[in-house]
Amino acid sequence: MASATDTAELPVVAAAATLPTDDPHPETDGHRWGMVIDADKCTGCQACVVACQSENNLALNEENRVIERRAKTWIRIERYWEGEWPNAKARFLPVLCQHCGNAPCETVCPVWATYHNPDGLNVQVYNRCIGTRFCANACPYSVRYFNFWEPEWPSPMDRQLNPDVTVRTKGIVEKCTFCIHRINRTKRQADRDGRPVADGEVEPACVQACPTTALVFGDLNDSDSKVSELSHSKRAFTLLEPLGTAPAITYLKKVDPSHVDEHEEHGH
Amino acid sequence: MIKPEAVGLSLTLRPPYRPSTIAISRKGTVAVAVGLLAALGVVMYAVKLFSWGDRAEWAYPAAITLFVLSTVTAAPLVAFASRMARGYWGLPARRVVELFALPSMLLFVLLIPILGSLPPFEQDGVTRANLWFGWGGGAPFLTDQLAVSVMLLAGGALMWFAAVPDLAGPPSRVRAMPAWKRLLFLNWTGTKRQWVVLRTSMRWISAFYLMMYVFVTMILTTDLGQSLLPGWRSGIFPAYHVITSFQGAIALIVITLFLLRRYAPSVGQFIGDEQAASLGKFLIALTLFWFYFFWSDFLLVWYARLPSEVAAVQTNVAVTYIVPFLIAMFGQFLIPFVTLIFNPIRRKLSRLAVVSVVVLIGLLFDRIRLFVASMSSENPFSHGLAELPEPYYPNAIDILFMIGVVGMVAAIYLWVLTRIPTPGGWEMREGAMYRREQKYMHAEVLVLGKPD
Amino acid sequence: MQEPVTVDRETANRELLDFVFAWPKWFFATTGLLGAVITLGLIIFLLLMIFGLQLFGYAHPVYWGFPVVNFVFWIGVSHAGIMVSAILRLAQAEWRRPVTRAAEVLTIFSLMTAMTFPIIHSGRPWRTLYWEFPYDWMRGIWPNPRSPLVWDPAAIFTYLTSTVMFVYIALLPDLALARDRVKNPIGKAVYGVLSLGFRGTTRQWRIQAIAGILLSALILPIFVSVHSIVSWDFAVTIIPGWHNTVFAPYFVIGAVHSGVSAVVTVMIIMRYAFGLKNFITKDHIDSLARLLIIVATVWLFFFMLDFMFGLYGTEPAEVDTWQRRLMEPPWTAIAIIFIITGYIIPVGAWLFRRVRRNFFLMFVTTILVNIGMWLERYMIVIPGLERKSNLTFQYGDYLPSAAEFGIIAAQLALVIAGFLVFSKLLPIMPAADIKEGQILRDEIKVGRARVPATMREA
Amino acid sequence: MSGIARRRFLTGAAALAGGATVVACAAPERESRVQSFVHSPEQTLPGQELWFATACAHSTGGNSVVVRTVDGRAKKVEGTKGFPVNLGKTNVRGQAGVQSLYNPDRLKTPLRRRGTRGEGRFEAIGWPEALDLLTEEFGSAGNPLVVTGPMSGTRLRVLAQFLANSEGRHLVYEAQDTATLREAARLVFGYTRLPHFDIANAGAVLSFGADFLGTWLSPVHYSTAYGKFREEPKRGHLIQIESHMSLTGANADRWVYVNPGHEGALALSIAQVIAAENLTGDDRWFDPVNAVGGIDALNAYSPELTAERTGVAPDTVREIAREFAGHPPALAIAGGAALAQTNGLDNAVAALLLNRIVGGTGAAGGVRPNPAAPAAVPATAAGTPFGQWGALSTGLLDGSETVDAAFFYDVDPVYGLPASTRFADALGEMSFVVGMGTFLNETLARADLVLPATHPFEEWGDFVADPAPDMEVVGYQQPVVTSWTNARSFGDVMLALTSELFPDAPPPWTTMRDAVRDGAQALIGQDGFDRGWIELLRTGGRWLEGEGREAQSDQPDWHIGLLAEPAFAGDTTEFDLHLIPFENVAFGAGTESANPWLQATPDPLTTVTWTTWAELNPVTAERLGVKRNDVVHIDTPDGTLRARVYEAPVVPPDVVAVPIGQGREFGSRWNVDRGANVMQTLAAQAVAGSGALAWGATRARVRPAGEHDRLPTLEVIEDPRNDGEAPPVRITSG
Ligand code: SF4
Ligand code: SF4
Ligand code: SF4
Ligand code: SF4
Repeated sequence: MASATDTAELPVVAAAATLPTDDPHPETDGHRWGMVIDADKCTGCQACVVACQSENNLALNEENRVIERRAKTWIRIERYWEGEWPNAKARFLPVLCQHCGNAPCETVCPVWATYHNPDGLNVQVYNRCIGTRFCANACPYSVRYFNFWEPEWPSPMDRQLNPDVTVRTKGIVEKCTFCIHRINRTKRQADRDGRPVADGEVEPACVQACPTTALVFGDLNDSDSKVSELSHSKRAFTLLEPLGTAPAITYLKKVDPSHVDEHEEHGH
Repeated sequence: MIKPEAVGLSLTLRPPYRPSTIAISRKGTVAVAVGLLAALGVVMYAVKLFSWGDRAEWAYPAAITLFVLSTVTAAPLVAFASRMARGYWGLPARRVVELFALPSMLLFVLLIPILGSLPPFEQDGVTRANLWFGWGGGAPFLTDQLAVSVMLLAGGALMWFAAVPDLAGPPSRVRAMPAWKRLLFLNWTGTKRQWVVLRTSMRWISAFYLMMYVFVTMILTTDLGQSLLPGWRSGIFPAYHVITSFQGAIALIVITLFLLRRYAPSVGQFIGDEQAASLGKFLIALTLFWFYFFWSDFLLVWYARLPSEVAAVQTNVAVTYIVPFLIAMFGQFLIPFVTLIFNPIRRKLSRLAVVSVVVLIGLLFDRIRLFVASMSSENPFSHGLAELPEPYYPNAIDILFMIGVVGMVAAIYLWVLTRIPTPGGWEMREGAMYRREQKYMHAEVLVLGKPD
Repeated sequence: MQEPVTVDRETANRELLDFVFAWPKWFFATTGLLGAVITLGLIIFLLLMIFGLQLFGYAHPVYWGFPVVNFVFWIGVSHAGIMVSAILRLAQAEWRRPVTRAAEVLTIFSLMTAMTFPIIHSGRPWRTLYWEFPYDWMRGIWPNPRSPLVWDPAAIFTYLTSTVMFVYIALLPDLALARDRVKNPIGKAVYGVLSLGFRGTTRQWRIQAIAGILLSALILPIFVSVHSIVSWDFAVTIIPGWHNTVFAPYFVIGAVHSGVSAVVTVMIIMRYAFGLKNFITKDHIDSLARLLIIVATVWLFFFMLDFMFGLYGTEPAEVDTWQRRLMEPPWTAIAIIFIITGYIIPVGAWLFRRVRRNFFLMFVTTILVNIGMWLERYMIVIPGLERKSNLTFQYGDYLPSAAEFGIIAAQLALVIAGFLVFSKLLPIMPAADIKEGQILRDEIKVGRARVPATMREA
Repeated sequence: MSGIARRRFLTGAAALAGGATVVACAAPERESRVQSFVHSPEQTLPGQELWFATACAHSTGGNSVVVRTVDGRAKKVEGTKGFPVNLGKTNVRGQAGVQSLYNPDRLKTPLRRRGTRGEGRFEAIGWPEALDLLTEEFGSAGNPLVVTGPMSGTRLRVLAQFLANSEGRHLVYEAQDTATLREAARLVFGYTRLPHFDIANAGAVLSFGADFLGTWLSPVHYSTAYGKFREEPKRGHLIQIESHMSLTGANADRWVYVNPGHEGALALSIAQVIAAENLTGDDRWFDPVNAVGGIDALNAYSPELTAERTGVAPDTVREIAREFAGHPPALAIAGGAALAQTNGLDNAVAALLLNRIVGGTGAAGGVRPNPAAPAAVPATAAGTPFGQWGALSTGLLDGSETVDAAFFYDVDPVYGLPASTRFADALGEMSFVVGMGTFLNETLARADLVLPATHPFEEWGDFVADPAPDMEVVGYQQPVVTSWTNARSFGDVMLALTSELFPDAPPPWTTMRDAVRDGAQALIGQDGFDRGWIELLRTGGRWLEGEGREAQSDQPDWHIGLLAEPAFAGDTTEFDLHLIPFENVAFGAGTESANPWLQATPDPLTTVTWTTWAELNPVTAERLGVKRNDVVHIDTPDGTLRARVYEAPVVPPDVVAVPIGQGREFGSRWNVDRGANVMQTLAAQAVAGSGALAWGATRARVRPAGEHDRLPTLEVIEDPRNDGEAPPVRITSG
């Protein structure tokens, strides 16, 4: 049997683009925000993780919550082992909401608490959410987290809370927003100034923090933007591509020089 | 409180029933016509064999073969259902449908080149999806043919066993036979023990035939269907095929009964609108089932939007084969559903027969859209379709081949119909015994016995 | 051979209504016990309101657990009533008569119980009611019709409504009977109002009968849709082990399997608890068991389809899910147990006429079926979430919590209590229907043999 | 001004209404009280955010950050754009700064000891009382001792005022001392300051144990450099040689295990290959080799001859040499456990020598000299090597040395020095001990007087980046919020103490703010100082590219013959594994463990949070009969600790690796009684020639404790399919 694990490498299925169902990327005159994550640059340093916690008022992940697997991080660095000692390697893969154009989480929500906004974001309306967790199940990337507890910050830690971001109550689902509050703020400012939003002007907290610039954010509708350019790299791939979720995040593969030679000859 | 139509008042067995082979009006004309069609089938089969092409060449033959499986081979199951439910309506029809076991045997022949044209499970280290875990030891050709043979033999056995009490004649005649012939006639002298054994074994063989039928459907639809069209992996598909086969079988039976009533009065005298009422009920139920099974399949693929699955469905439903699909949908669902909800249509054999023809046309196109799409698909080894294929159209040989197959089926059926007494004598007599008309209070009532 | 019931009409009336007017001691003991368990459930529910779903065993990324399993289970059981009443009625199976009411009542209470699960298990139950049901005309914010969780309430409510109507129509003559027999004036008044002035005129009988038949036919699509939609709660997603096109009929037939088995269990209990030896006979359970053999086999076929076509696509996560279901503890054990108790033991046993006609064995085997069917649902719902995609870093496992067990016990108690209270207030046997059956029963003599027969209007 | 430049991400102060005044220099006051619009302090507009540039709360290299404040509360930390050290970036610890600022368990008020020392019982007192006590004790003390962490700039000048007057001593406690590296840089290049390792422009980086992406020297700087290093199309090649896979090792293109202590021998082997194969293409390797003993001496280190010691196959050494020399400019660096050996200095020298051999010094992509620090803002005082701490401890315990009054600021030697040093007991011999810090710790808990220190976001200061990023960089620190505690800054307390004790020779400044402004004045001159000062605060500091670099010595001051064999505590039969303690990105050396975000930050490789774990190779674990989540005892000749096992295929089979940073008795609710302190179990051995602690030179054995306790990991469960054959998701391209 074909190795069951190679799916990501099998021929890309192009049919998604011709589905007569919803167009994954509806034409908007506005923005289509996207991200590029360069696995060759990500060192796994976790700066993005804490930056997101800090920016987005994520509750403390106490020890027992980690053990219970109820800790929340809107972005996480997945670590995969490759090979055995002494050739074992660690691979880091930052995973956050992919803001799928064909989001499996959106269709299942009974109350429209999660939907696609005109800027191409998968947004979560906390007030609507009734906590069925159907979306969290349906998301193949497992990036949606449920609030098992009322969040608490022992005083005066609550002083750190970002006033631009809601504190989520218990019983609802939350996830990466692409720092939508930063996007909106920048858009408003650009509006006031009567100019378009410039490339690189919006920086989500994780992108801002990432010391190696492994994360790049921008407008995919702007063909001159850095994200547009990088997303056409020959190292580009999307996560779980065969599922046809049409993510707004493009990954760039890690370069492994020990493999390059054999493959480059075959014109990979 | 009970609707009189449901009881089958039209069935009257007053004239003492004697089993006999039937007489068909204008027998000669029919025989010539059918014989010519059958000959066409044989010739076309030979033509195809000699001009052996690639797998796609066998796409339309595969479609008609699965059409035969869904109608002719499925028909004897109705006899089984009728026995199980001890339904009185089925009595005169049982033999009529059991006889389809013989033309079913064509399946074996038809499948030889079709299965032979299939690609291997593994090629260049890549495996295509299959139900045989990539087993090279004879799958799919030998396994499928083996399963088909076993099923066909069971069907044949069933037909024969049911007919033996009628064929055997008086005990003295059987006792006088040579040994091999006695064995063939099960040494039938009609002892009580023999009756018990006969009934029990018929029950078991019927159940076995049903299971084999389901199994064969599953493997054939997968080997000739899903496993060839990349991305098509639908768990419900074998069940869909079985359900639509029942629909096809009922339609075929309705048409057969109608023709027999029209052209073979020896059978026709026992066939009334009682049969139509019951078969019509089944047909509309199965029509609804068509929608249920199709929708269960389509909805989930469309909703989940897995590109590989969607592409497969676009091929055989939404884009490439949309025309045959629409014909199938109208034929198998919309037209029968809209017409059969009306009692006057459902309860009249002639009208029901017209609807049944529509159903069979729909079924044929259904098989075409499904199996032509898969048999003609280019790369069964890929994980999903990279682009939607063009429709694969039949050529003249394909069309003549399909007509010829129908001819062969008809010819074999007619032949056996004139050899085995129809309807089945002993069951008809038994039915009459368990049935009595009497008065209760002010009403005429029917008392129906249901033996264990 | 069938054993004809030998009671006269008066005895039948008395025996069938006996429990409505009697107050046996065990009734109080049982209701007390059930009440205690239900109270426990209410306490857990209260705690859930306060502390939230942390009390349950969910953890990233497995966000559904026991409550959803039980939701599916009880919806499944609820398919008994309609299967037995509507389908057997349309198929004119005579033996259905004593069974129908019990099956329908089981349907109502298991449906109502099942409906509590989606509410209990949601993060903000109070909003669940608010957002899902009363449409928000003011702000034009509607539920999302694309979500199976919106299809669910629609289907289930329709099913519940029609089942209640179905039961009520069948109840009318019995209510009238109760009204005529009850001594207590309040009871008389209540039964009087409920029986809608049914006096047994020909016209009334005719309307009652036609309504029943019409409802039988109308309810069938609803019956099929309910569990199909429940199955789509899972199958519409792309979760491995969930996304399989066979789910709808697989769930429906599984529901019938567990539902009809539950009916047999309940009937046997009733036979002894309510003293209905004259009405629930070996013939009935024999017929039901034969029906069950077919249902169970079809169910097994669909399970095989689910399994085979799960592996068929060789999707890594899908293969992992099946590997987990069949090869990894504790799922191996669960898989083996559910196949054995859901099919092999019961169906193997039912092939023997002696088993089919033995109340004790039928009681045991049908209980086994429902153990198996519960485990089957558990195995359908959980492992796919534990092996959700190729991102193996997010593989997880699920361990139910004590609170979940508590809720589940309470809901089992709720179904039993509902059933018990119903039978205390209203006749659980359709007296009129049974008497009709007795009238229509006849015999045909063929030689020396006597064949049971029924009378049909000519 | 373009629209973008006017964004809120303006570093430093925001331009306020009318743009008339640009104010950035004072924290909003009374921020926790409800304000009326009329009485709002200048900078606080309700709901309006302000960004203040200041020093990073936890940085090791000297990073500048901007802190977003809203309504007088610190909300978010981001790197100061353009600041040359961290280039607008931060790491986990920088991001977590606000959470240590608002940690409810901070020291909030001065405390006087109630119980016996080390018991941790205190009573709260006021500052006047505390200052009185301080004056009294230090006034009568003969030779006061001041212990601080690495410190630079004005603080150092303020402290000097006190030390000069009181004839006191200043010891610098470094949790991970840089003495060996500094000494090696001096021997190889003749530099007195830490040089600049130009990773960004290097073609190949060969690192011996230096976890520069995680914890080594200036990780944020090096990470930004790494981002450029990996930029396509040039994409540098990274080789990491170490005995325990660090974060940097995990990102290397080639990762090579070396037997602990033999890094120097391996480096010489690589040098030998470069020379023998003339991999530089010319003879530039000749002079440096000649200077350290010549080619014959080097030939004794040919790959074949060292293979057994280093555990690296000769072919691998050759490949490394070719990859290294084949991607110019090539850069060799050394750090971490490679230097924490008894022969660590030799290892460091041998490794750095490679730079001279490939000629990679001074030029872009190589080792570059840094400028000397400006006099007005002195550079970091070098750390006191471990040897001296041991001597102090012994002296105090045997009575040969006395300390009348000691002032510990922001350090925790009791926690960080091996138990065998007996520093806790030695502390007991000091007559009066003052501890100052933001949290209680093992040292402060033994003090007689505990003073709450302001958080870096609450005080004035400046700092000199060390190592400097290829230029002179002075960073400025300003309060971004008013302290919510009753804390004071170290500088202010020192100034108060000095002027109180020595009224005759008072310090020239009364507050730290004055002192810092004074230093700035010297730096930027008097002209237009007010504008310049505001600019300094807005941009985070001042830097001058390419000025006043240190000169490089002509030849290395070392000889191949000096390379010593490593010595280990614990014999190989009884203690069969090397114990390798390591810092992880979150807890560091244990100074940040009070912070719940950092506690919850998964260790990148193991994804463990909140506790101490023992990393074992699966093969070793199987041999020991333990598996993941099993509790084990790790015995060394000098102690024992408990940890839970984490098996990872990247851990060398001869090694047990344990993270530093947990196992505290005193601190906050988030770090007390959690995990174990591996530093306490180490043998007291020093690096020959630098005196630093040889923390990588202890051997250990692992015993199952028979208990089982689930590790808090982000990784959900062990991946059943991740058998090393085919990763489930292809992240790597070929
Ligand atoms: S990644 Fe998950 S949560 Fe995000 S849009 Fe896609 S399906 Fe939804
Ligand atoms: S958890 Fe909230 S967002 Fe998710 S499906 Fe349920 S209601 Fe919608
Ligand atoms: S984009 Fe914003 S919300 Fe999403 S992970 Fe990054 S910081 Fe968090
Ligand atoms: S901050 Fe950047 S380098 Fe660090 S883990 Fe996140 S993505 Fe990777």
